[in-house]
Amino acid sequence: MTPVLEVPLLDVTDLRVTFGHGRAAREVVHGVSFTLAASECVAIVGESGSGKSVTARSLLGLAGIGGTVHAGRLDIAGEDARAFTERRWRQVRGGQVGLVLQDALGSLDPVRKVAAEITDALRTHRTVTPAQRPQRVHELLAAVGVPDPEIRAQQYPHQLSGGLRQRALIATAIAADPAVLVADEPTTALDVTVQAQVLDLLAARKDAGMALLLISHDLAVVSRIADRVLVMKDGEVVESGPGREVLGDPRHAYTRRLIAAVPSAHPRGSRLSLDAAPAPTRPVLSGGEVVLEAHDLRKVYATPDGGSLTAVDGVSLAVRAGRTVGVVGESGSGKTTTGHLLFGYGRPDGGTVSVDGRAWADHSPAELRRLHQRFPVVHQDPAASFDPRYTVGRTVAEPLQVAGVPRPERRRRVAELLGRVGLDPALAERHPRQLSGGQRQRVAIARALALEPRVVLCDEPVSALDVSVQAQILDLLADLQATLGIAYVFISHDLGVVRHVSDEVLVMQHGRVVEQGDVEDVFERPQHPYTKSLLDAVPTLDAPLRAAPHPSRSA
Amino acid sequence: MTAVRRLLGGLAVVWGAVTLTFLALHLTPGSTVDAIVGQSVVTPEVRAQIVAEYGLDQPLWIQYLSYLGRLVRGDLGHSYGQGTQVAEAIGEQFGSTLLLVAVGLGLAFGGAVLVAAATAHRSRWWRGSAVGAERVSVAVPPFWLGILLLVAFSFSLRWFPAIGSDSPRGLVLPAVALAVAPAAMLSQVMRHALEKTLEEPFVTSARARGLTRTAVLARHAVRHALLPVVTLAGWLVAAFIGGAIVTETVFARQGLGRLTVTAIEGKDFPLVSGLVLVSAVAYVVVGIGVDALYGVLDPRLRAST
Amino acid sequence: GSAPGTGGTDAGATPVPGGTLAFAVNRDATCPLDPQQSPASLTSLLARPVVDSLVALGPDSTVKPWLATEWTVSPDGTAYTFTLRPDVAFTNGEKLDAAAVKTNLDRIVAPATKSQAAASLLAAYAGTRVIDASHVEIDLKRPDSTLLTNLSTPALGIQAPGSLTRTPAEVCTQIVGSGPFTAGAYTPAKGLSYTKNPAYQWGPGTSAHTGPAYLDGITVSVVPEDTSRVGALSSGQIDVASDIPPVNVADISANSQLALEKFTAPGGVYSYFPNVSRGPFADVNVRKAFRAGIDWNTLVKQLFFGVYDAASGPLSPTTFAYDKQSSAAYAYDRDAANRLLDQAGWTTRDAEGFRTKDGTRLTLVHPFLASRASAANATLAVQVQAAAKQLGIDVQTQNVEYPAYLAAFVNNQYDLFDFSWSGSSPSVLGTLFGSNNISTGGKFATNASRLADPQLDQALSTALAAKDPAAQVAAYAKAQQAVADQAAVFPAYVTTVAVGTRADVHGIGFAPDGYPTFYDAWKGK
Amino acid sequence: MTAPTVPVGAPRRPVRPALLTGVAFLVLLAVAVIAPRALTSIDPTAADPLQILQPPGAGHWLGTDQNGRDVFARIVAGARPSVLIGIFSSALALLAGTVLGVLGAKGGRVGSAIVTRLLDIVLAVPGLLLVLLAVAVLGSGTGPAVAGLALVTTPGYARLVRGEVIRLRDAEFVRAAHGLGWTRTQVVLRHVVPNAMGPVTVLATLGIGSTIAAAASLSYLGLGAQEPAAEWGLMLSVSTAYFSRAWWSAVFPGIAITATVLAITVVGHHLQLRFDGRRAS
Ligand SMILES: Nc1ncnc2c1ncn2[C@@H]1O[C@H](COP(=O)(O)OP(=O)(O)OP(=O)(O)O)[C@@H](O)[C@H]1O
Ligand SMILES: Nc1ncnc2c1ncn2[C@@H]1O[C@H](COP(=O)(O)OP(=O)(O)OP(=O)(O)O)[C@@H](O)[C@H]1O
Ligand SMILES: [Mg+2]
Ligand SMILES: [Mg+2]
Repeated sequence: MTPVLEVPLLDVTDLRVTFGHGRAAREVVHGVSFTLAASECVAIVGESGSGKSVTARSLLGLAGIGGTVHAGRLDIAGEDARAFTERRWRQVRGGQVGLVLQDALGSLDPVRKVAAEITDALRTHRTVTPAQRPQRVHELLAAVGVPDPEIRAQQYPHQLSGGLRQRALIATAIAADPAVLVADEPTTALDVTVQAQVLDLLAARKDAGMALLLISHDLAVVSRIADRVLVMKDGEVVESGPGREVLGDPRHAYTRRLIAAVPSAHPRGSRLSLDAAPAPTRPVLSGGEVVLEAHDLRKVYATPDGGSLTAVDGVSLAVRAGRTVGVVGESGSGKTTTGHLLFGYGRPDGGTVSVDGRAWADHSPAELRRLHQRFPVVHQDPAASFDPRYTVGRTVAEPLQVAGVPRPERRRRVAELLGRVGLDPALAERHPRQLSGGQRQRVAIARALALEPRVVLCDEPVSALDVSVQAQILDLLADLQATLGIAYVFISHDLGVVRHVSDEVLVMQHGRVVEQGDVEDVFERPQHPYTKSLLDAVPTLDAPLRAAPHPSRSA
Repeated sequence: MTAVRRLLGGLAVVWGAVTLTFLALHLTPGSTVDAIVGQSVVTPEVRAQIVAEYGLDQPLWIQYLSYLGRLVRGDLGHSYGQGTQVAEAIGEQFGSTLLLVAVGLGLAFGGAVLVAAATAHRSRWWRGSAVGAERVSVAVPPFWLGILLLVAFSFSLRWFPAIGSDSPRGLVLPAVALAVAPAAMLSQVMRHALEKTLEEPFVTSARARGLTRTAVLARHAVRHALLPVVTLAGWLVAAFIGGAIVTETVFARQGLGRLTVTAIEGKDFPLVSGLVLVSAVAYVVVGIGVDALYGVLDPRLRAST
Repeated sequence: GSAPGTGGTDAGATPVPGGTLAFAVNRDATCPLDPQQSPASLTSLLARPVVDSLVALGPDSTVKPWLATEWTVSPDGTAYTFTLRPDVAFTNGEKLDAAAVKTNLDRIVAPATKSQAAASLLAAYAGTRVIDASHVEIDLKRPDSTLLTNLSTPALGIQAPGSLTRTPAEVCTQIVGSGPFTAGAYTPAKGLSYTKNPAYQWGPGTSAHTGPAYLDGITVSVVPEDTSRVGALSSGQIDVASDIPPVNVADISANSQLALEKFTAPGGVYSYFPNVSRGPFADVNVRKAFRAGIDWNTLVKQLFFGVYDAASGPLSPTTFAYDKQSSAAYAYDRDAANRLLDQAGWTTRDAEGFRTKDGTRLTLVHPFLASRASAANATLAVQVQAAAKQLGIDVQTQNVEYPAYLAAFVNNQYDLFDFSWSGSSPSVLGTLFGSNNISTGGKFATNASRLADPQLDQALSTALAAKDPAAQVAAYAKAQQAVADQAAVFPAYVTTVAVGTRADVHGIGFAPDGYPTFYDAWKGK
Repeated sequence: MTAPTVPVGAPRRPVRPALLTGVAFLVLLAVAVIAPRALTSIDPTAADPLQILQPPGAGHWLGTDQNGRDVFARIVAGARPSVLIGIFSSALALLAGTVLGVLGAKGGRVGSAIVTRLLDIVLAVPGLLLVLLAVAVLGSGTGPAVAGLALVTTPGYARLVRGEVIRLRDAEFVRAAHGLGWTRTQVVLRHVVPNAMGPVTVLATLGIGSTIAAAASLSYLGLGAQEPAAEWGLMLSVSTAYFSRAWWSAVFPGIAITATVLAITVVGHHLQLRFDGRRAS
């Protein structure tokens, strides 16, 4: 461990960040303190908006436009950063502290080559002579695990995959060999397999002596490499300590809630939100009749360059009343397309889908419209699925209006539906944009419930939400299924979530189903190598408890 | 492949503009010979010659085809108002307008870049005054601005000559009058793009590498801010050619703009058609140039990966 | 008539040779340089430095020698014999001889030339006879006392015969003559430049000096905007500006660095013409009412800032044979005007205060060519409309474009028309009021009032045939009286040419037609 | 203790006083258009040779012009033609643009290609030249000016409408509306059209301003309104000849045009901000 006498690379006490001036001033970070030494990894976790990114950026003097930073102590490598001039800050940035920004995909200039971005850092800090720069760029890219660095260096960001882009970004941050690397959500937006590789890379840098400040909202990610963890909520650190202790034995209620909310840690049917009422017992409907059935579905899209892309290829499945079918797979694997075909939006290029034994295609348009009302969709981004001009009440009432429910009756039903999804009926007067993400998703669910749905298509319904909110929504969906007997087709790229909610699961890759079956069978005894690799890559919370150097799936 | 498509598209636009003026010529009330002759006085023999040359006794579609045929051969017709070939009349005035438009474009562009870069993300007061000035600049009628400039800087202060197309000094006021409104538009667009770019994560990322504000502006932001401007290039060129009509009149400069006014007043249709054709070609050429420029500015838009 | 030599300030100072004069005109012309083709007065102006004429017309309407040293007229007035100067050379090297004169005159009347004005000056032309190299005889179909005057204009000037073999369009932009200057090519909307002809020794008898011109050259630019032209003059960018608007005259006069040359052109004045052939103006009382009911005098004084003189007859007072007696008919008398209108039966008024008769409003259609009108004439049109409204007359000013304007005139679709017609002799009376000059069958002719008065026609032909000036004066006086009796014109102001110059420019002259000449001009230091 | 802070940027908010002034001016303008007599009782066409070029003063607020007419009365009277030309040509362009835009978005490949080319052709000819062409074909006057200006501004609307319709066609909430069981027409009427009209209305507002300025240019070139009409562009065109003697007659109408366009711009941009704010969820 760190020798006691050595000066920490970062020493922060009572860091406060305020945005705006005068009456508009708002403090968003209220007194954060921590230290960071070489070869150490400190992680900051917390829900969205808790001030993690602002804290991180403040360490480079880049709190944000309109931000003011106060601190009892802000030492960088023993120097008081509060007295730094802008000039001195520029030396710190990249030179002493490297920053990997939260939005990996947007953090490289799309119009400049990768090499140019790395060279910027080399030039600014005069790390190597101009002649040596190309060589150094290649070395850096190789060091972060980019294959064919010579080729990649001359490419533009859009020509790289998400994982490569994240690596290139890390290369720009470590180009001038800073002692500290601040990595803000370096793995969000990456597929699980790539996520694991990037975490390995960071761990290797740490082992090589770099001090790492890791920021994430994902406890499982943090648990893999953090020595110490800070849990933030509303701009304050509510708990901190060695990772193992904080995650293994959370003291603060908020931390406990965060941990409990991670779905993969919990078996199907259990509650995710701690403050929720106990689950109603779920009627066993495993033998429910088949409502939707797809056979050998195919969908081909024309690509702009004149070719074609088979988005869905030979998918067959059946949805039974009151049951949940989960669909997992990485981005672009055809999950959404499958869902849409199943629900009768768009015609398949091959195969059939039938509702109660009769194909979608055999229904007249009027019948289809009526039928669709019983098969509603809940999207990932509920706000986008609401008419921006509509209030919450009008949004929820719209299906009722289509069905010809008279106005007073509608108002009563809207209140009832909002109550059912746990929203105050008074919210009906508001606009969806005035609600939080979780509330909006509840509105979308309320709208889906309006006309006694039989199957609801949930397309990544919780992917944009914080774990704690995510937990509430998943619980709500489970409750509704138990009480109303609704079936779900549940699409997600998050294996934990799918495992938690599904009875049956489809694993998709490149438009094909690689594995399909009972959720426990698939997750416990994966047959297909792709499923195995997916499951292997999932970071799980219990990793630090077992002090495993690499992630492994718990039994 | 895309270049060929682009060229064909451009040809289609030129063809459309030509057809438009052909239709305009034939929709004009009164006889077509009158429209071709405009207000100049010609003998019956000349009229007969025009009828023969343009095939005015033929069905409309044959007239149209022969009109296209002449255009393809580079024959834009005879301007009875100017007493010369249309191509010649336009050629004589082309250089002067090109110079004015080029200088105006340069001024507008340079001014807009400076103003936008100096005011993007700066204090509310500073930025607010720039926005105010830009809005006023866009709202001021250009001909009135030209007159005010003339009265102030030429008649009263005598810094610049009141008339004449030849001296560089004589170019200053017309170019300024022509450039003010487009420059204000441009700088609004550019500042918006700059500010959006400066909020992009890659800018924070670049600053986190220790780059100065100027370096960030120069290496990252300006290029992004140029993209929407390039999109406006076609519009800009059209706006400048249109603006030249008024500016050349106000400043008594020779050029295509004044030729246009003369042609319209004299109902000199062959000349008007020629001018429409020239501006359509300019628009298309600029469009093709812009497409090429896009690729240079934004690698994402280049054909293949 | 047209030789340089009228006026010029500082006549006492000693001319300094050298220097180039920058001159700005206010308009373009379609055929800017060949007056044999083009009727535009700008063409006369631009051709005059290049083209000499057989004779020159003095300010007192006397005819002086120029290219012809002397001439005789046959007793029946149909043959004019000229003796040419022997030493005259065109700037392309050709010599002036009788054949050159014949070539020019024959070209003017040839239909292929499509002459729009020059040919009408030779309406009586029968042919030219070359007697020998230096003697030439012009034969007429009938006597024409205006021939010598006409021969003095650039329109009948003698161009180098060799240059006339080019196409008419080429001659339009570049001409060759024997004058004190040679002209470069003309660029539309831009202008042209002249250089001195150093060999020039045959200046007109009306000029202040002989020998080559003082100026090395002249550059002419086209600046239609009045403010720009005046601005360029006051900032010293140009030396001479044509057509100074009345509003700027006072400023220029008051400016010690500038000078103003004013010239009141003889001939017609700027007038409004009633169309006597149709509508309300068919009634002479209505015409008289319109004439008396508008205070033309005050209008002219106010609108033109005292720069122009109000006219009191169809001819300007400086014209030969101007008749002062008939001018009394043009006095302002509002009450008389109203009485006349009442007499004419326009007694009732409608809701807007206009007079009516049998339910129809007293309406006059006035086509107006706003795009070509000077600012001053545009204001006059507005004021005439407003003044007529006070009389209860609805003048409908119709702003039309040139083709429609011309069509309305030719096809007799107007009640009121305004223009000025310059011409140095009282024969403009015939041009403006002769019954042979009424547009018919779609052909343009200049009698805007469409007056066909036998007495007037008689007086005009008497004047044309008379050789004795006194007899001419008497006949023209009769004609002017007839015009006044018929109220065939509402004269507004005497066409006045105002040219602004820098104070160091001297010797600018005016041709009798009213444009500036530069042969005697020079720039001081 | 304050640590060094990052550059302070301006929070962007519409400047209220400017907006208020803009609205106030537009109200005044509306009065001038609807009831000019409420602002002045002087006849804008009353020419008086004895009152020529009087400087601003008690009798004539803003002085008189070269015909002795009251400049203020003429500016008030000039509001109507200017504003009406702006409104009519914008309305015409809006109509044509909407039709073309919807065709371009919904007309399939062929329709879309034709509309795009058509718009390109119109855009390829400088606006003023097009207006002049319209004037050359139809003759000068208000009608041709309106038609020409509408022709010039149509592509802007068409492109916007087309973009909006395409955006909305693919918008999640429009798909959701289909899923709710509305028919196609119902979806278009209830969701697509109302949502598309917002930005289009904003553009139309701004368009009125630029059209007023363009119409003034036309009059300046002598191809728009004609004497003795009180129209701003014409007033400027005629009065510049008298600048040296009477600056007021050449300055105030210019200020009127500038202020009108400015007020419309300020209010239009405010609408745009509000609209964008509403759209950004
Ligand atoms: N430039 C800024 N101006 C004003 N407020 C800001 C700015 N940047 C961040 N904030 C506010 O500061 C608070 C903390 O934001 P921060 O980005 O640090 O959250 P976070 O914990 O990183 O959340 P996430 O997990 O979503 O990234 C938020 O309420 C945010 O709105
Ligand atoms: N309308 C369309 N036109 C062309 N290609 C499409 C279309 N919709 C989807 N695709 C393509 O089909 C493939 C599958 O898309 P789909 O949206 O079903 O994936 P997904 O598994 O839902 O991905 P994600 O997790 O990113 O939502 C992708 O490559 C996508 O680009
Ligand atoms: Mg963050
Ligand atoms: Mg999807």
